[in-house]
Amino acid sequence: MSDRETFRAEARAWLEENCPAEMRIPAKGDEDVCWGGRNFVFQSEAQKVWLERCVAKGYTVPDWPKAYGGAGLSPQETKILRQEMAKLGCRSPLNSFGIWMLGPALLKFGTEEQKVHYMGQIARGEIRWCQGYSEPGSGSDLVSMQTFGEDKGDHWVVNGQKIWTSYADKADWIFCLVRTDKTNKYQGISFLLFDMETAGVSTKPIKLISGNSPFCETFFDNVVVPKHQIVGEINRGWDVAKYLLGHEREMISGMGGDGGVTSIGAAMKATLAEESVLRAQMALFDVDNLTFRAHGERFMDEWKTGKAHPAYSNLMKYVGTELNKKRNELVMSIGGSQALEWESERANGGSKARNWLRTKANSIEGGTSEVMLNVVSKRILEMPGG
Amino acid sequence: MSDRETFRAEARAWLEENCPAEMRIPAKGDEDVCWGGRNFVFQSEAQKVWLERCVAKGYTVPDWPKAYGGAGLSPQETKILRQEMAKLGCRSPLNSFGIWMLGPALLKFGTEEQKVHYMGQIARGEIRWCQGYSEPGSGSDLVSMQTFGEDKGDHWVVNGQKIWTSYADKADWIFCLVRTDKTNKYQGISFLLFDMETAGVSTKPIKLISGNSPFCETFFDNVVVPKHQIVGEINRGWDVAKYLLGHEREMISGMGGDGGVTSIGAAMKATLAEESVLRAQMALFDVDNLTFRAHGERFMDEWKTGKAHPAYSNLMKYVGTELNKKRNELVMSIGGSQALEWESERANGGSKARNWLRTKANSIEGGTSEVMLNVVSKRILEMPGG
Amino acid sequence: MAMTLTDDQNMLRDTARDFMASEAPVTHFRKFRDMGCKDGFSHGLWKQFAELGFTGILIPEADGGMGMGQIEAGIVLEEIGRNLSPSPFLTTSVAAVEALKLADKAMRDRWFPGILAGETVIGIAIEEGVKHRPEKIACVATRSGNGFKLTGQKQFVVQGASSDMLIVAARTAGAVGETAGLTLFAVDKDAAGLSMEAARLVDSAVAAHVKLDGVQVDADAVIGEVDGGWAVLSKILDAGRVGAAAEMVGVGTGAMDMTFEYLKTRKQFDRVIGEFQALQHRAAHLYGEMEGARSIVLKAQSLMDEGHAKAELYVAAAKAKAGLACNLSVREGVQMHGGIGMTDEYDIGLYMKRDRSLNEFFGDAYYHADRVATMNGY
Amino acid sequence: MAMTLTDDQNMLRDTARDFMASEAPVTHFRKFRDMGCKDGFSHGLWKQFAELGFTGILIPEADGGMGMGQIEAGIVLEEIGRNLSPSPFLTTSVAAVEALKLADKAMRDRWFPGILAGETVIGIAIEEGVKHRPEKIACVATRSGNGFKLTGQKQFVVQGASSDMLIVAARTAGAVGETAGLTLFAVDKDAAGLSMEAARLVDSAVAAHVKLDGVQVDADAVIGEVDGGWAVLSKILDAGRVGAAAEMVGVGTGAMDMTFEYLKTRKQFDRVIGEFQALQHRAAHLYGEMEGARSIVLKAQSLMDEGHAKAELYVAAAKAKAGLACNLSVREGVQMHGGIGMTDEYDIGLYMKRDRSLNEFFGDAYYHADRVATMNGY
Repeated sequence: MSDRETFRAEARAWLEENCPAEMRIPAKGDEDVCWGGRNFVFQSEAQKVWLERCVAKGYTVPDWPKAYGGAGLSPQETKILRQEMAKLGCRSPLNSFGIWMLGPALLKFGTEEQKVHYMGQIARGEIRWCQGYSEPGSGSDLVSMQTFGEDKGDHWVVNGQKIWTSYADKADWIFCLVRTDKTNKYQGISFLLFDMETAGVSTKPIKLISGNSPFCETFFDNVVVPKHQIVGEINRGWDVAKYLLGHEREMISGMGGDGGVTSIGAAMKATLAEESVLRAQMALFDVDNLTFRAHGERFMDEWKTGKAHPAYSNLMKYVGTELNKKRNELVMSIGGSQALEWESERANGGSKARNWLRTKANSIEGGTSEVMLNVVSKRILEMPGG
Repeated sequence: MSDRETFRAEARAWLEENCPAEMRIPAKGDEDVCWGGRNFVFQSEAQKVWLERCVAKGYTVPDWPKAYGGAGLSPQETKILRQEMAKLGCRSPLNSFGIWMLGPALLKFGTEEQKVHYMGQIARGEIRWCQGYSEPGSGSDLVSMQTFGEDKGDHWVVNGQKIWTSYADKADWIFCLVRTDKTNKYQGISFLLFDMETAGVSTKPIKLISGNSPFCETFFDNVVVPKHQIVGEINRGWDVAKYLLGHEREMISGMGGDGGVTSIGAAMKATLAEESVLRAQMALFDVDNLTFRAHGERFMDEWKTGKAHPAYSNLMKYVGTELNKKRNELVMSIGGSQALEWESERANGGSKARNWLRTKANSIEGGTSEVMLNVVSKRILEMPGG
Repeated sequence: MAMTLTDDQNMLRDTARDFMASEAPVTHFRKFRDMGCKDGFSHGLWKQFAELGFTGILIPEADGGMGMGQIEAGIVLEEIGRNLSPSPFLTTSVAAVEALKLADKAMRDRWFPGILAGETVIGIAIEEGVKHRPEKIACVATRSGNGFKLTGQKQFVVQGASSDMLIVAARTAGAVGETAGLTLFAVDKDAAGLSMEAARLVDSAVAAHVKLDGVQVDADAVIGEVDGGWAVLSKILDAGRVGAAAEMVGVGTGAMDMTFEYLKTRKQFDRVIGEFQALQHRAAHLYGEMEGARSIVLKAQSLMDEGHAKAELYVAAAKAKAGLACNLSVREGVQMHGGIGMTDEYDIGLYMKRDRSLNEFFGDAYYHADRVATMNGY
Repeated sequence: MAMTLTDDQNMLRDTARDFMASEAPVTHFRKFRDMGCKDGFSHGLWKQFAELGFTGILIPEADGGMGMGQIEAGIVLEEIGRNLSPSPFLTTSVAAVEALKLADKAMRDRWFPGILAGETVIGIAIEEGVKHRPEKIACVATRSGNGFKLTGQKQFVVQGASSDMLIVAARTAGAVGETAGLTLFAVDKDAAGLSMEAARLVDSAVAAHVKLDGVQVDADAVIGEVDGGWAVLSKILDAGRVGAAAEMVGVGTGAMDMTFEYLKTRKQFDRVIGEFQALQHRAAHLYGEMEGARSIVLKAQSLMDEGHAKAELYVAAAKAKAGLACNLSVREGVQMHGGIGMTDEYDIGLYMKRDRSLNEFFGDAYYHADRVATMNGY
């Protein structure tokens, strides 16, 4: 047996022994997802056990080094583990902005102490993180941010306001862009970490058109942040942020749909048989959907081997999010009047309509489609001009 | 009987008596069209007779004043005449850039002498005109033109080069934008008229992707143009040109298709019955086509009563030309492999393919779609910025 | 007919525009939405509609109405759309009135006065599946006693649970899929065997699922001819479709104006975002689409008012085009607003929701494009 | 399989790219076009293809070929597309070879050497109408003597009149519209009763209208099984389609590169036009479409080479997507070039013409989108 086959067999055996049966059926909704953190309430004993076992094995973050809470798996082994989890239907033991976003940034820019401390907490699901980037009025123009950290020797005093902080009302800590030099637009921003329970931090959920409130406004009123809670150098937080935005884009570009190539048309066969023009739209969508899957596969293969242009994730983010919006327009069209229902049990509490509305943010958050097109045009196509 | 009914009956009677039978069957192609001019060779006696009778009646330009060769009809009467001509299938007695473009400009900017002289010649089909606007390198940026007329007291000496002069090789005279002041970009251009047989004028046809050569390059080498051959004031030719471009845009926006609402789908019923997705594209096109017809009707009604925004013809030009390109893409798709044939009699000498390629110029000539969108955005929507 | 509004029509538009903007602007909609109003609209506003004569705009003068046409109804609907004003106008004063105009005097006398007074609401019970398929009506009406017994179910009956009467399409002959053999009935809300379940929609309108469990109606409940209901239904459908299209012109224009205003004020990268050429071109394109939609809707209304043979073709094209253009407008609107466009606090998202409902009402753009193709002979 | 090219494939690409750019660039195409060449391609170039091993790229090693797969054939086709190089590669070395791989040894020995030597050209005679409908074959082959007698007509047989042999699909059983009952025949160009009329296409390729007037062929002219021709035909179609898609990736990329270069040099209103944001966004969008097309084509090729069950679905999607993206590329190309893009002197218009032919070849984007829908179960 090759090393890979051995690893696959071991992983499979471990999963079969350790993943509780309840954790092998798909999560029903956001409330079924384990986000961890100080205030997280497990929905079931199985959820808790599954997290604990994965933490012990390093499988919440399998590809992170063992020193920082991971299992130290190679990319190849990580892929095999994911495949085996998918085969058994295992739920993700832990969802976390810490894993997806802060972790990779720490790995690249953090000190050894920070990696051990913060990445360990993330891996163990102890601290739930949120991200403080956007500000009212800054939008796509991130560097125009105003939140200011005044230098007080061994600490900063931060004042200002963030917006679009995902689940800020549920997060324990925030990683946050703060202006620490007003004279330099790009090189005057620092990447700070601080506890959401620090005096002066408050949050206010934003109600969205989908009726949900995954985002908050977050206010800082003389918040004291010790100097050691910075990632990277003072005033060079933009480098960290840019790196991290790339990761976010990869994540969001994966949102082009159901993660697979299953056609939504098949499930709606009876409706489409009578709707010739709508069926044609669905057919053209499926061509684009199959294309995007293949495109994503090619991108990942090129990315891993260092052949992809560094700005290519911007293209994927643009294509994937626009596709997902289109998909949800079609889901609504095919769903007809039932998909319009907002509260009824028949329409699953309006899930189609709410999802449809939620996807409208895909091409705004994490860099708008317009910004993505600017970046592709300037950096990949090397078009002239400012 | 109302005045209108009386006029309709009279027009009908006149047409029935005067329009030869051969002139009541549709023209087969460009060679069947009467363009007039010094060197025009009539294709048939009927064509000649039809022109002469219309000239005598003022019906080549029915809505022009009688003094300038027209019949002095009101807009209402002109419309009725056109309707009756359409009913009988009468061909246009005379096609002419003089009628469509120069005439309206002369009517607004010309002296009385110019109107009588030049409009009369146009109305009688004696002089065929071409238009000298674009220059190599100027493209959409018309005012960057370089052709220069040096002031020699009672005349200019013109040197330079024009491009995209329609049928310049067949035209008798040209109306031409010439820079007469190098220090003022906009107010340094004059609108001159001169004979294409003047010493120093030469033309060279441009072969297009359609295989045809409706356009020429035109060269001016020390061409003498007397001062009285100017329309409008010296250095204010841009006003005339802008006015005329508006007319051109109206004309081109009418090219959104077959001038009517006949669906090309109906003729291709058998093909479309087997091509479900293509049929859907055709259906969506027909929605746009019906829309454009109604839009054009509304625009003309608002234009006539002074309610339309002065820049609205730019919008119509954009919509109409993009629609016509789309139409021809569909014609090619429905026509399949036969439409690809370039020379065969079966494919009518490649007429579908050649028309399709020809329409690609619609959104370039007379102001590109991009320029149209700029104008709509700035002038109608009043978007900010240069 | 000239494709411009007459002086009288312009006056009506000014009246409707001022009225909706002052009495039923988006804040009015929000108020009724946020109180979770079971009707989804204000009965007080409906009375005010009546005072201005709007409720009877299509009712013949002989019956006490204003005797106007689809253009005038559309003028009111456009302002409704622009302000998202919630009301039973489209279903009651447009679709139901067109049906009742074909009813006998007794029935007209029974229902028109209440509509004219802004007291009566009528629901249109046609749909039986999640997509619009009017010829697929399976609800049956069998002869019974002096009249008929209705059995079946209906969906997407907007304001159904708030209605005093439902116009129900049922099959008295023929097979599902045939246009012949349908009959339309006026069914009182209190009829035994009639039950409704209200469902709030994405745009906060309330639609009903209706059950007809052997509902007994008298012979005089028939609107039009027995077995000849398609003629009545066609009137309902054409009026409802062109009306929804007119409302979408209002929704799309409202969203567009709001968005263009935002482009002129919002700053990013030290520039007003309306200066960015990519957005300018999209704005100009959108403007062209909305202007086209406005034109085809006006054309369809004119042809209906003239009783022109091509009216049905143009109505289909108008519903399709208005749907596509309005949908583009709200999508561009949310995207160009960026993050705040996603918040419930801003109005643009409300326009997106309303567009979705109106697009679905009486057949979406794809359905009508298909009909255009069929009517065009392919 | 990783979705990146291997080192060997990259080497092949470099070879093909250098070769086409130096031996068969657009000037080469123009030369043969302008001389009104009756074949529409250069026999000398075809020999050069052979010298590099391209003509036998898909022929098994056992038969003297390179034994490579669709990815490798696609690499050559992309460079053909980028340079508009005229050759019988797609029909002969891709479509015909895939059919002949299923033939018996005698037939392989009869045709492969000529293909390997760059001496033989083979035409694919499938189409009978103006749109691609392979299951609608009406051309009949009736048993006669030792073999069959073929009667019918074929269209759009690219390079048919220059071919040494035609692969003809005919019906030996079943009804028009059925996939069963077809048989494929190798018909010699000199067969009695076979006549051809050549027609030059918009892209200067030459296609034939073929008449089969009782053409007698021996039993050993059958490729594959009698009545089981669909299996052979499917190979031809899949290879031809994915091949045309690969060529369109080349055409679209060539047009795109040319256009982007133009955007970076052409000045209007005192600015390089590539500075205009509206054009930048369209350029970036186009780039995304072409990159997507490149990806789905590679995916389809991989699946075919693996013999994967989903290959047919991906081939359909690839032909559709490559067609849509390449069409966008040439349309944007001509528009962004402005007036000069309309002239015969500039190359961009030639790309537009080639795109049109390739889009139509073996089914257009709409046809294949329809197949994707059907294969996806709706």
